[in-house]
Amino acid sequence: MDLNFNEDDLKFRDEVVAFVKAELPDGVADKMKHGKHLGKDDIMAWQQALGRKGWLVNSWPKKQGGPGWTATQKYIFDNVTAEMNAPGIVPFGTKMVGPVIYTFGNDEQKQRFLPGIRESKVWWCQGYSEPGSGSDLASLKTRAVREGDHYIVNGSKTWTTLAQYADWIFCLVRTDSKGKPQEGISFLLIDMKSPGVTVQPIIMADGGHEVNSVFFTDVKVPAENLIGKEGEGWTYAKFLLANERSGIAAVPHSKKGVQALKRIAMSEQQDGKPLLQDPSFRDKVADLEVQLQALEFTELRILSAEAGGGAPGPEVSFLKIRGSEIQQRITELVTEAVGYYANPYLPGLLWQGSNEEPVGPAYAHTAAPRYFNTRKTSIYGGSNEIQKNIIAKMVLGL
Amino acid sequence: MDLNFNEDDLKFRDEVVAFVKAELPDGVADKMKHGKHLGKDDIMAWQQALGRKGWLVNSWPKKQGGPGWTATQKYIFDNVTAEMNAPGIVPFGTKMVGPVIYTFGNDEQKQRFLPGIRESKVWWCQGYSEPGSGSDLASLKTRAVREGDHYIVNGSKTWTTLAQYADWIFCLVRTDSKGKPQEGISFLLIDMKSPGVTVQPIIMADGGHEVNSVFFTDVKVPAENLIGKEGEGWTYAKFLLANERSGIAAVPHSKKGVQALKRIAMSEQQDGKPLLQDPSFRDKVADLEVQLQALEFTELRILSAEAGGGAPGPEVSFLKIRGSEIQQRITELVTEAVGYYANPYLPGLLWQGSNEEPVGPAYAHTAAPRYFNTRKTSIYGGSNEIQKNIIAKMVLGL
Amino acid sequence: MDLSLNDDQKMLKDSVDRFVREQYPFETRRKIAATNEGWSKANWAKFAELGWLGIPFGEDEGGLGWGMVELSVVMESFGQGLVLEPYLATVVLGGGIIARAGSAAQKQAILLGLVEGKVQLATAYFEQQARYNLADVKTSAKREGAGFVISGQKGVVFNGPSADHFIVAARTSGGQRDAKGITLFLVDAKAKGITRRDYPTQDALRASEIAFDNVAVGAVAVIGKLDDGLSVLEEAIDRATVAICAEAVGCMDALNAATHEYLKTRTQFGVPIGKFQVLQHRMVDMFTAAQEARSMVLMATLKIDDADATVRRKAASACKVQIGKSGRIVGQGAVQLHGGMGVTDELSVSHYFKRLTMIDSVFGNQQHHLTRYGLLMAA
Amino acid sequence: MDLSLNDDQKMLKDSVDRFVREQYPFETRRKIAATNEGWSKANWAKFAELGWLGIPFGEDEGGLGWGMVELSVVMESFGQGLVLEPYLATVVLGGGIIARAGSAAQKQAILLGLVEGKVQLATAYFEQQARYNLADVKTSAKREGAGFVISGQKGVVFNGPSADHFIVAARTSGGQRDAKGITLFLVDAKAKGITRRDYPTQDALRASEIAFDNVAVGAVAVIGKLDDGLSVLEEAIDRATVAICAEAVGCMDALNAATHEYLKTRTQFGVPIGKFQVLQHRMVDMFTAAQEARSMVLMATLKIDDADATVRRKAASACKVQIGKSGRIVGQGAVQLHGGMGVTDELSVSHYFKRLTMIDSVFGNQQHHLTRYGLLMAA
Repeated sequence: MDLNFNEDDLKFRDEVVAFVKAELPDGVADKMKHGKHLGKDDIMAWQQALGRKGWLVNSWPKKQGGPGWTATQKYIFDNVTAEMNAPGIVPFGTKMVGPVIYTFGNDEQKQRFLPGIRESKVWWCQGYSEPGSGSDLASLKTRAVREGDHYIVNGSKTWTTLAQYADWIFCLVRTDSKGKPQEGISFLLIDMKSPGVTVQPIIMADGGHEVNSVFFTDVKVPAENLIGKEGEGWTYAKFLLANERSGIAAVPHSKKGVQALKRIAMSEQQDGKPLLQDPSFRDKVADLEVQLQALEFTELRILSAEAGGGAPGPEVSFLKIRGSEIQQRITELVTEAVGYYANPYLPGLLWQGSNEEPVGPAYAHTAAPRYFNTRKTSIYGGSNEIQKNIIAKMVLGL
Repeated sequence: MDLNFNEDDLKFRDEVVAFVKAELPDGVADKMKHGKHLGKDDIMAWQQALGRKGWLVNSWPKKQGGPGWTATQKYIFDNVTAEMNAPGIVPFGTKMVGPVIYTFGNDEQKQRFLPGIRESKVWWCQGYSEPGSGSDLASLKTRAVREGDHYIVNGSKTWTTLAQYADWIFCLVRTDSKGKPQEGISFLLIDMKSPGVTVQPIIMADGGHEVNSVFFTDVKVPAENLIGKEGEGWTYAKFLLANERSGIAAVPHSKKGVQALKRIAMSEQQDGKPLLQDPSFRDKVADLEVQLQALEFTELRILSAEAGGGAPGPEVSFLKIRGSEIQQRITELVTEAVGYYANPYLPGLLWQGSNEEPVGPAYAHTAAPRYFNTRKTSIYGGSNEIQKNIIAKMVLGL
Repeated sequence: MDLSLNDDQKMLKDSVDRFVREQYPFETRRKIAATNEGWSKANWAKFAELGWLGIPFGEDEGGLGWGMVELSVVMESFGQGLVLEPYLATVVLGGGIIARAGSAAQKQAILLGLVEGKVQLATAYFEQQARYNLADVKTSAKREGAGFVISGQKGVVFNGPSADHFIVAARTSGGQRDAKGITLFLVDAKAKGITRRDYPTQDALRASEIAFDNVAVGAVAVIGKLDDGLSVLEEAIDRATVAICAEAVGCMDALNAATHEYLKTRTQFGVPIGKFQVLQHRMVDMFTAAQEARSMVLMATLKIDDADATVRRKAASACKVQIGKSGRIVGQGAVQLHGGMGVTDELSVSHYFKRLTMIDSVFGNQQHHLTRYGLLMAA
Repeated sequence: MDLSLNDDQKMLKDSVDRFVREQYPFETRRKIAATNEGWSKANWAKFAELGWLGIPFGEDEGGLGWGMVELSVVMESFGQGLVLEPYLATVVLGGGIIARAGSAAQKQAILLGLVEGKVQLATAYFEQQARYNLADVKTSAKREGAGFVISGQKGVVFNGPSADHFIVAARTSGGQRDAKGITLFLVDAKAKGITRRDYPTQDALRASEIAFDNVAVGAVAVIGKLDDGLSVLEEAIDRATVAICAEAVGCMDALNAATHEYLKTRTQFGVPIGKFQVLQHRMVDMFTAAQEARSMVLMATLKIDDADATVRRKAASACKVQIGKSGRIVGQGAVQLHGGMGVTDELSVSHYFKRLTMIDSVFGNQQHHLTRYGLLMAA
């Protein structure tokens, strides 16, 4: 057993640091550092740089254009980039539809779609949830009816993250309504520019626009956009979910969050002393840091089990549970730390990147909106209740 | 709205204080104060004094020999007696079987059994749970077969509190195994001296003996000991449970517990200062005191709703839930407060009332045993999970 | 001991409940929030007409001579509807300070108009470095001739944009965090040397950052005794704390009702989600938390007038601790049980959640009051 | 980075697991607990024979020259079986102090015999007024001629009744809570002036209150440097903390296994109680808590030898915080899910719960280590 990096790992870390220094625009790093809203261009600039370096799809196998990193290298990359305020990689192409395409797609589909994902030239979004199908995803109703060499798609999807930027959407659609709900679901790729596709913003509690409703009215989709076999979509969706969970603990992201919390608690004053020196508040931050370390080492144990040939399996569901709880706790404590200055709501600063003066300390106005927004992390991607059901069933066999 | 006592209430309070001063043996008060084990005589001496005064069955209606107190008087009595270290009244006769007898029993049964309860001459215990029937009480299997003017009872009961002291036991028995499990249950009074009744101690985690298994082998029970109608026992049992819940919050008892906790935390030293001045520990005690106050005023609201004609109803289930959680938290914090001196186990001092010197501070050796023992409060009388099911069903209609 | 409302109080509760139910549906509230003032003058006139603005004031001040029980009744109903009108800032806090410590002249000048709905107040006590320590006051009031000149910065002054007068806590002697040496001043909002930055809050109220640059006031501007403003301010804020806690109870009941309804109507896996035991028990916890909050508001409402300041302080702090705790359980639970819908702007759920969150941050948060209670308890 | 056991470590784990499985069923453990010593000499001889007593000691001390990883492996398996033999007191803590700071003569005198199973140790550091502050030492060692005389009271000295030697922390200079001026002494348990009161603990171990009344020792009794005992003691206790945390992980796994089994076999309302979603989710929380505890023991095991004392201290404290938290979740949960049976002496469940509870109280409880971690974090 050994926690230290070997020489190659240390070399690799230097390479990552050098790359981020060279390729990450200062403006983007600065927005990340201050919790400001990122635009599409900010994200694309960084992801395309990663694409040129061959590091964007870093969880893909070598033969699909992945860098073939070890678990340790992946750990180093995720931590260094987060530490240096690089944006996280948008998962819809790289972690979700990409692996589905190279695993279940045909050669024509691979040649057509994978390069755009590897190079971040094409923005993908995910068409899973529907108004009536949240936790019970299999009950989805969006229909795709085969007509000749096309499908005609009707229905709607919801909670579609950043659909407003998307070129393509991968959808679970119902091609057959007989049998169990899981049967008769197919996995379809749809060009967002197709006639009949409309995107409607959903405004979140913090006033921001990151998710959408997507409506499909008689949308004509070429049959060659079907992945794998008709009616096998549920299998591909489960495969995708398993993939998605890697990194879902968001440990590097939360490490930055705890750093920021401590900075804020050092600058907030109480009776002339830093808030972080108040024993009650210090207890809470210390406890949070311990929670985060427990999550980090749980993730490391799972990774090393994987590397050692052991399958990770559904225990990773608790990486999702604890990861989301910790992200929520960080924002809750930042909100507690800023006290009265959690109240001012400054949408200009938050969303339009205006240059108006903040009210109170510069870090304060994002505290409450982030706290409100982060409540979503225990809901999306399978609510924490669903995750616990999964562990109870798959791990504990109850 | 007014929190203050009127003049009559103040007079009554003085009367209670004077009574306790006169009638509560010092030895008993002292054992209570130091959390020592009470013997049967200790309890009987106090309860018979209350009986002589007419205050023992203080929740009974006047016509059954109750004192006809107002809710405020009951509140005063409970708080003053607890404050002055009087033992709590054993509920099996006074709160459980007594009300069942005067509500559903015949005149002969009332004349026969109620005086012994009012005067605490007879010790009752409760025969409900069985090894296979815990939360699912209705699945009980102890059989009572009618033969002429007797029932022949076979089976076993468990968790029977203080059965080792009991003269009589009231039992739920199965007189009919057809139909729904709730049907065919009858409510039977059994003399513990009957041939075929055997009591076997159950030793608890703290090493103490307070509960038992009771076995019935061909026990002959006169038919006149049946309460109400055969097969109606479940109705009487539910009536009894509703009664039992009054006072289940144990607020006066917990007030004493919090007082003791604060005394201990003032005498425990950390870096030469009282532990209670450590902000982290002080936070925990303060939070506990707030929880207890919330429970007390919730109980008061329910009592005054009752007095105002509003029915208390199943919301009182959360008096049980919060009451038990608070009792458990008190013992947990006392154990935390005494630190290393939670470790010594001194059964002589704990159970045999020996005069050996305690190890460390005199209050320390009872801390952990009480913490272990108090875990039962969220299990017995319907586990807290069952209580939440009740609220979900009866109050929220889910 | 009697914990039930009397007939007048029941009538008051009915009328405020009816107003909220009939005049304050969520979409109306959304429209009011979007206006420039952020509250409705028409509603305020109605409050005056119904006598609600006069509840805590004596007859000779044009009020009804009622007290904390009635204020809690009003605030709880307002919480049910997320009412935006500045009742807390003007009637409870600002009006409360004038009523308790103001001179006859000040009462005449302010309260009569206030009760008629013509006067708005805001209390400028918070400063950035002070966190929740009311004694931490840098803003200074220096004698000049017969009067004073006030200079300093005040933050997050609720109802600042609409206020006709500010009540300003300023230091007339002593060091930055001394209890002694703080004086309260009644200052015309249009006085020379005052500059405001107005903004909306997370929960759609309005507040201001206010800079006082050598603002000259006369000796008559002093509220109560010179150098003795802290005790007046602290008591008024303890009362306002109970009032905002009562509002929070209304918010919690509304959230629980909405969540309860959602559990019964939202179906997944072919059944209402309220059939899932884990969600049932979470709802029970939310229900219990709201019950406890209600109990503590009752406790504090009945103890806030206690002659012993320690009883009053402990009551207000214990109540605020409970509201912080219960508000989190109910607010976070309601969002979680509503799933994705709970985090949207569309549903009222997120707005109640935001209000409960901000309530925790005002007048001292859960931790501040837990510490304050603990120090009084261990003393 | 490599987090897997090597082959030697796997073999060690297999052999300790086998011992616990085959030689330490619960009823055997109950019998051992009821003996006068409270542990089995036969088992101890077996530990010696299998080399387990020599794990942390160098070859020239008759040991295997292994480290914290191997100690954690042994302690975790011992936790699975609630092993009573004083491995922690003698090998990890007492032996650890001698191995790190002892003179060549002391190592000769103690460790060779210890590894052979002939020597038992107990470390007398705790005093009633000290709570968890290792620097709070009243017991004094005054120079007398070439040696010292030790006087004072030590409390809750684990393995005190069986120890051949005590390691005693005594003040040779400085004030009661000064870090400087504490010296460790190696004292013969039969030395004149020592009186013991022995007792069992809640979790069936044995401990003593020990009074030192002018106990005379030679200069050779000093362990390490005069006045510099605290750093040695603190580091040894940090290592012992990780070891006891590893034991706790074994306890938690055993409790979770028992509870898991009970959920599948106990039926109520016609189904295994494990079908109830609320109990499922509580079991998931217990399972998660045990996973986190295992992760933190791994973390601390790998950081405990770090050259930077701050890294070591934070690792030990973070680990103990997690074990306190997880132990409570798993212990209380196991009792609750077992219902009435969980609070009886008959089932092993209550005994694991008692051990986990006492583990929290030893070497500093969750709060002590949270504060210690926080101070290092905020420094």
